[in-house]
Amino acid sequence: MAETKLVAVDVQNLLEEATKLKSGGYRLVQMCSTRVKDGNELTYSFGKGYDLLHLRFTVGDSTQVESISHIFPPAYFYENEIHDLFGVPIEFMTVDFKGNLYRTAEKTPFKGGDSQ
Amino acid sequence: MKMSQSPWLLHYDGSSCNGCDIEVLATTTPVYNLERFGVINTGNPKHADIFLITGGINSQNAPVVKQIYDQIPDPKVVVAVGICACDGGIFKECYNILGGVDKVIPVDIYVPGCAARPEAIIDGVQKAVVLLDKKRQQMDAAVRPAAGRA
Amino acid sequence: MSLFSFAKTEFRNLFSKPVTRLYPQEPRIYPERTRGHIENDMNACILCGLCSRKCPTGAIRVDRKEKSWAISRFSCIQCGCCVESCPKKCLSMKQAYTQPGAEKKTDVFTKPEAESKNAS
Amino acid sequence: MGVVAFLIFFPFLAAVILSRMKKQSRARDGVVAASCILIVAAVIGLTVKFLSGGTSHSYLIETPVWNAAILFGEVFLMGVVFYFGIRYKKYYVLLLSAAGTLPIVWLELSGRGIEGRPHITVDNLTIIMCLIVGVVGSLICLYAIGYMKDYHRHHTEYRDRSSFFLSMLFVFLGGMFGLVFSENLSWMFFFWEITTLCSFLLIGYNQSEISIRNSFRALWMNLLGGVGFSLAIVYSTLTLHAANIQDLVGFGTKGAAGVFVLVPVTLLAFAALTKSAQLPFSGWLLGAMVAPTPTSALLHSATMVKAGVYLLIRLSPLFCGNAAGTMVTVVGGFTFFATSLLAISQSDGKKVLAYSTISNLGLITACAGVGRYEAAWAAILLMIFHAVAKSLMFLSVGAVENSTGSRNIEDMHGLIVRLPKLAFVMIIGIFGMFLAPFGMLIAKWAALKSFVDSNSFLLILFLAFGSGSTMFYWSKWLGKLISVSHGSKRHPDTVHKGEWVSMGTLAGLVVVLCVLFPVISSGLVRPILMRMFHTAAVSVISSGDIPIMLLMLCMIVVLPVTARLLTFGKQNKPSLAYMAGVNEGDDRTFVDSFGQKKEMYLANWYFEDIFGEKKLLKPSLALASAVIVILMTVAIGGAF
Amino acid sequence: MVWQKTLQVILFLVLAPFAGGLLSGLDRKVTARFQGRQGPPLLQPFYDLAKLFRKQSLVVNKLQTFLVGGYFVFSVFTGCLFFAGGDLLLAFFAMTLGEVFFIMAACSANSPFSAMGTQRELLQIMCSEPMLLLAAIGFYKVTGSFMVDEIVGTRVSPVAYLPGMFLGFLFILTIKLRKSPFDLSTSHHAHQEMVKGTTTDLTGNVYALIELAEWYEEVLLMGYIALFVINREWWSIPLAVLVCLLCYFFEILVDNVFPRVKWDKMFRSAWLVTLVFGGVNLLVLLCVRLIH
Amino acid sequence: MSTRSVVPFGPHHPVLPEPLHLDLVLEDEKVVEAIPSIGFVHRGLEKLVEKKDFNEFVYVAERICGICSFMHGMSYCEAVEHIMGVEIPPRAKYLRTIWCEMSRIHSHLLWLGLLADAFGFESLFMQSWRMREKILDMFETSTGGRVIFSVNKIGGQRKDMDNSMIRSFLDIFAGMEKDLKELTGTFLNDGAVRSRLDGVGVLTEQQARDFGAVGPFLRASGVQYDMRTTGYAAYGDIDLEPITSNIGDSYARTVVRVKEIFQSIDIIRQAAAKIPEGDFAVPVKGFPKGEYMMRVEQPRGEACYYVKANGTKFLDRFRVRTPTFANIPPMLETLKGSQLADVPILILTIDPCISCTER
Ligand code: SF4
Ligand code: SF4
Ligand code: SF4
Ligand code: SF4
Ligand code: SF4
Ligand code: SF4
Ligand code: SF4
Ligand code: SF4
Repeated sequence: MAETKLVAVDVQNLLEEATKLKSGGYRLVQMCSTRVKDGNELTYSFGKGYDLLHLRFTVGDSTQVESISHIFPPAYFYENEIHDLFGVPIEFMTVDFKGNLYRTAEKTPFKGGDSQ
Repeated sequence: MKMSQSPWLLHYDGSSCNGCDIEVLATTTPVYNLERFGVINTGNPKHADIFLITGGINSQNAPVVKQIYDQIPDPKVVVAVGICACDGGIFKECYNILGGVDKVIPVDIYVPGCAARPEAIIDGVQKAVVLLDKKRQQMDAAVRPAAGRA
Repeated sequence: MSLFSFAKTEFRNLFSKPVTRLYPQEPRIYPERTRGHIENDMNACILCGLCSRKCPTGAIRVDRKEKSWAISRFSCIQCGCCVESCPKKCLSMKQAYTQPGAEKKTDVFTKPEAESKNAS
Repeated sequence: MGVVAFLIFFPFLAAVILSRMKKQSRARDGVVAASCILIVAAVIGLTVKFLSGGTSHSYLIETPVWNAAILFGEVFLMGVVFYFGIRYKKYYVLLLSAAGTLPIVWLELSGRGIEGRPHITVDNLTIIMCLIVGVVGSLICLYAIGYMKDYHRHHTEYRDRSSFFLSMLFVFLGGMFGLVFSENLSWMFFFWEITTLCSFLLIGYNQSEISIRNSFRALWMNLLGGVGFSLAIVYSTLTLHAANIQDLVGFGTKGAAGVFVLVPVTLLAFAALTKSAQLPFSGWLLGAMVAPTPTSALLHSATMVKAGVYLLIRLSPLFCGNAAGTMVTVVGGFTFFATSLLAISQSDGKKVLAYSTISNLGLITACAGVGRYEAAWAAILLMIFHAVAKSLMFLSVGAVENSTGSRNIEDMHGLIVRLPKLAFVMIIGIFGMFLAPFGMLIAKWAALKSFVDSNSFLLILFLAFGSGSTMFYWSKWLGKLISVSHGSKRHPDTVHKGEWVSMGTLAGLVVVLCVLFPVISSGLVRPILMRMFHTAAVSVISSGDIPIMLLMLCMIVVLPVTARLLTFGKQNKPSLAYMAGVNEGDDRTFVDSFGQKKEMYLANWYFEDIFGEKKLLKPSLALASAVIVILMTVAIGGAF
Repeated sequence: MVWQKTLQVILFLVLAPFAGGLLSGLDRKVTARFQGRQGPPLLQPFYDLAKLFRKQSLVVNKLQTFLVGGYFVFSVFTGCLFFAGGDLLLAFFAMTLGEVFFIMAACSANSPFSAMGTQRELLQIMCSEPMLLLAAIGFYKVTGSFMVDEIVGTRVSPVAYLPGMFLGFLFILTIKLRKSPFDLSTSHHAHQEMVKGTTTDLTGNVYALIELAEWYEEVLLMGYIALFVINREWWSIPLAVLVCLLCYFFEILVDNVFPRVKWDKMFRSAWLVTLVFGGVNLLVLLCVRLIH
Repeated sequence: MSTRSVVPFGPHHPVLPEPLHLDLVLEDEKVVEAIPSIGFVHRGLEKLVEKKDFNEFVYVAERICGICSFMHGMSYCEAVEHIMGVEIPPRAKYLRTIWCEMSRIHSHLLWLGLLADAFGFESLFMQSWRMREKILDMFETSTGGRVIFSVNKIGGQRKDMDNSMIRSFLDIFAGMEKDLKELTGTFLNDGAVRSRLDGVGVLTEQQARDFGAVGPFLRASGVQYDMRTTGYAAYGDIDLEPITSNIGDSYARTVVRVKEIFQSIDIIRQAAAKIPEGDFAVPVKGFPKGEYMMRVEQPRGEACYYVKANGTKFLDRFRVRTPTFANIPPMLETLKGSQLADVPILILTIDPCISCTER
């Protein structure tokens, strides 16, 4: 059976942790954001075999998050999504759609919904 | 020979869940075989008579739907297939759903069902086809008096 | 590797009857579980409104004052949720689907006065 | 005779006057225009006189003075080559030039030259050539007036030597007139070398590094041909005692002399192949593109390359069924096929034209090499039509380049909207190049028939496959021109009046020739061929087909209009092109993946991987060289 | 003589659309049955055409309509030339002219799919042209004439001497009829990467002209096939019709058992087939010189 | 001057079953660059958890996509069941397994058809979908729907299949197998079909891992990875060996999916043999609290369902990472340098499902 681990990290250490995982043979499984008060809780999930490892960190609304797309190439897709839907400012993505991956009627709907 | 004997179809997937989408495709396959009624799935708006659209409308696909609609020559009919296309369906409360197809273009026939059954799609197409003849007559009627005056 | 490998299937198709169901010339007979549309036995309905609250698309409207139960046919997704939640089991899923049309119609059922008295 | 002398001398005179004039003056324009008009008038006068007179004439039987002058001229030309060779440190050209000139000088000085035969001839073929050189050539010169003004406005990096340029154009014309009138091989050789040198100077006009490199390539290849030419003269003078084309042809290929005739014929054919830029000598013509457009137009249509095929047509009767003929047909046919493939991979308008010229000349060469009446007929007609249509194409490409700054076919996208008049002219030119019922196609048709009748298997294949590719590269060019992209801006039309006169006349000629071709055929082409091949006239295109073709010509214009009326719908409505649902309001832009407005761009296909120069050129050159070496050895070896 | 030819032309003009439409109808019906489905009525193509003529035309530009007119006129003209017993080569050139008009029409739309379609269309023409030419030459070598009315007067059916040419012709027939595996530039369904390729931006009656022209062309191609079979005996005519139908059926079968191959495959295979079947056949003819 | 074309491909394009847009840069027919754009189907259904109670949300979840509708509904239920600690009856687990595998067969047949359509083999498309109709008939008989089934609920299934029904299905599968062999034989062995698949869009094992491919797309590049082996539903009791190929091209992807069709039939047989009698649902009380990420193997590969619940009837967060979302970046890798004619095939070899990708 697959095992799941949840590791809390700091935004500053994110790249470092990601690099470690990469060299440890992990692949990117998913990245997601959950709206919390005045910020977002980000969960980046990595897999090795059938095992899962989540990196979890919480950022304030204006905290810049650095992209891990240079380490895990497909990450830019998730990051653009998190940027577009949750308004998390993510920097240095390999491909930056500049808020146009999802051209929604309401900008950053998840964030907007929460603050109203 | 009536327009209704040769309705060519264009299918576009708005924001459907694919359920209706694949049912539309299924109606063209051997078991339902829409081609019995002369229907060809053209894939090119400029050759289409029936605009068959599944799924609701969101802000990103609204201009696309409108543009494709404009590129279909008259007379044309629009068939909204599935509850999503009718009124937004189960997604109508989603932040990015503007509603059914009638939010951006006029809809002639609504086909209910989630997903719409192939039989229902066939019924819908057959009802739409009758409208084609009617619209053609209206067009002729609109031209004739104008020509008479000139 | 071969060419024309599909010809066998094709010739068999050519010389056998097409599988096409000749709907609508020949009506389709549906399996028993087919989810087509919702019917309400108004004699049994107590207009409690539970179905309306459970319906994921808000297709049902219950009006106690008018004694009416209305379903917007073009909003119903045939999920059967209402059928399961009705305390009186007066709702049922029928196999026939709602006919396509130019208008999004709503069917209104009103509680027959006389019968309801009889029933109670 | 007076007119002939005028045609040969006057251009040189004009050249001298022009070279003395200051650049870009009204007076200079006037001199050019007047000279052009005079030349055209003279040519037409000659034609009328000749046609009313009927038969051919030979002149200048005893000409010691002229011979001496020509000898002096040849040495002078050698001197000029030496000057440039030393100045640019390209010593190999000295060698080639000396190898070509010195044997002739020796022949004359040692008194071995043959006298008593005519030196100048006027017959139908000369008349045809005169018309081509005179009319098309003059139109090009006329065009050059306006063109060179714009050219130097765009290319300030080059020194304006346009007076020199214009005078060289006239020298070229004079050289060509001399060449076609010459009956004597030595005389012809002199004019032959003039064209070589002239093309060298014109190609090097810009004096940039690349133009100098290319001009020297043209020089050595043509000098190499010249060596062949002069060897042929020496051999035929010494062995056959003939210094005259007519006499050479008179020997025929049968009988005792036949074997020996093949030697000079093969050598002359070799010279002609270099001059006509056949593979493997195609390089110089491609390199000639660096020069201002009138040069290319002149080299490709009215002069230079036509000199080569002219010689081959003259020799045509000698090619029937021998190794020399095989060499010419195989090289020509192969050139036609290979370069039509190569043309597919090119996007530079002038380069496509260059490949197309080489390709068409290949066809003419092949026809001449067949050595039969029908084939020669096709060759002559091809030559006429090609000259007109190709010069039109060059001039219009040049005009487009001056207006838009690019001669790339890709940049001609939607020219029909941006520069409608030029685009229209260009479309006529392209139609003239490969479509029925225009001339080129009629001639190709005749060529095909003659190949079939002579059972030339290889040629049939080359033609069948080559015409498919020809269709490809022309049509995709047409497609570019005709794209109607809404909302693109109209370009200011900077074409000068003189340029319009040239292009308008040429465009008119393309269409008119299509109607006139039966007249040309029966009036000019057939009589000479009957004499050359000693056969009765047969009509190559059956007479029933001609009205049908004229019908097609009318239909091209008239019937689509009627068809248009037929389909005149009641509710035609303008709409945008289909762009997968994301046009951005017009049919040139779309919404891209980043949600931004993006310019759509439609490029033609070039198949670099299949037809690219990188892929095809080397093997083609190798193959053609091998064919030439082997068959020349066989042909010449047969005599020993 | 002139009257007879005029009659032939008129007959062609009137009957060809019916024959062409019926053939397409047959095609669709047989295709459907191959796929185990009911299929449209036999007359469906006529319904389609009538419908198209009654549709509104959305024109991308006026020039395009003119060019389509050119295509139509020259396609029909080619057929007229052929069925009036005219010169095969001239007919071939007229066809090319029509095709160029078609290509210009598609290009004039300035639309991505039309434009890409034309490049492939050109490639297709480049693939089929050599074989068409060789076939014409084959007829000439066998019967001594390029004229259709003289070719049909031959003693022995040309196919006896031109088996390779016939096979090669069948091969390019697939290209000419725009059938799978070679329906690269535009197919009868839009379900390809090119949408409808060359015909993407044509609508209504303008598009109808294209369809009609294709019917004429279909009949012309069948005429070519018949030419391989017909000789001076009367029975060769029903035989030719039978051969045409068989060939057409074969094309439908091929259409249904092949995927769409890529352009480079088409190019290579078409030229190879032309070279091998057409070339070798021609070489044998030239060497043996049976006739003449 | 440029000989490169820049053209839009989609969102409306006949070879695309669903809207997806690519900016294509082409050189002749060669794709130099392809930049994707999504969002044409984006609805925002994840946010509906804030408006629909978690029981009702099953109806939304099963409409994430109409092709693996069943698996979406089931996975959502399993995630919530996991948080709530609900153990569903064994019969329900087996029912889920059978329906899952039926979904996989119908999905793979659908894909085979679309693939055939992408390389222009209409008859093969028709034949594939004709076979698929048989599965849909079975679905309609057992669930009342052809594509949206509405048989999952938290705590088990809403409908049962009695044993005679299961047996009749087994008979149908037995009858289909021969036809399936014939059909898939054309995909795998026909020379002309092979010419469209062999060597097209090769994805190496390293690329597949780096770019995060999943499902048959990943397995065709030689990675043994199939979430079913983790034993959700009743898969723990079933024998199955992930099917892989190490060629990594479009042909390999076809082989993997074709084999999986037969594997699925085998799994259904195993499940039918083992299915126990008993209830098919348990009542569920209370509200979920906690978080869980459920991962299942859908026809297109691994899908993740993340549920975060706060103890009320509305969830905090529901998030789906569908296989197509993961497969788009590696798909773009295969597009570079491919031919225009291969673009539809390459898009299809990941078996894209845009609806669930964009939610
Ligand atoms: S329930 Fe309604 S809205 Fe939802 S998918 Fe079905 S039809 Fe569409
Ligand atoms: S109506 Fe239902 S099946 Fe159809 S698209 Fe909408 S959700 Fe899907
Ligand atoms: S039915 Fe249940 S959920 Fe709905 S209002 Fe009543 S108690 Fe609340
Ligand atoms: S079936 Fe579902 S959607 Fe329809 S009324 Fe009942 S609960 Fe509402
Ligand atoms: S739940 Fe049943 S009883 Fe109550 S209103 Fe609805 S139908 Fe009537
Ligand atoms: S090409 Fe189009 S019409 Fe033909 S089978 Fe495919 S989807 Fe159907
Ligand atoms: S990708 Fe999704 S929407 Fe597209 S066909 Fe597959 S399941 Fe349907
Ligand atoms: S996209 Fe994937 S998850 Fe969604 S329905 Fe399709 S197969 Fe299932």
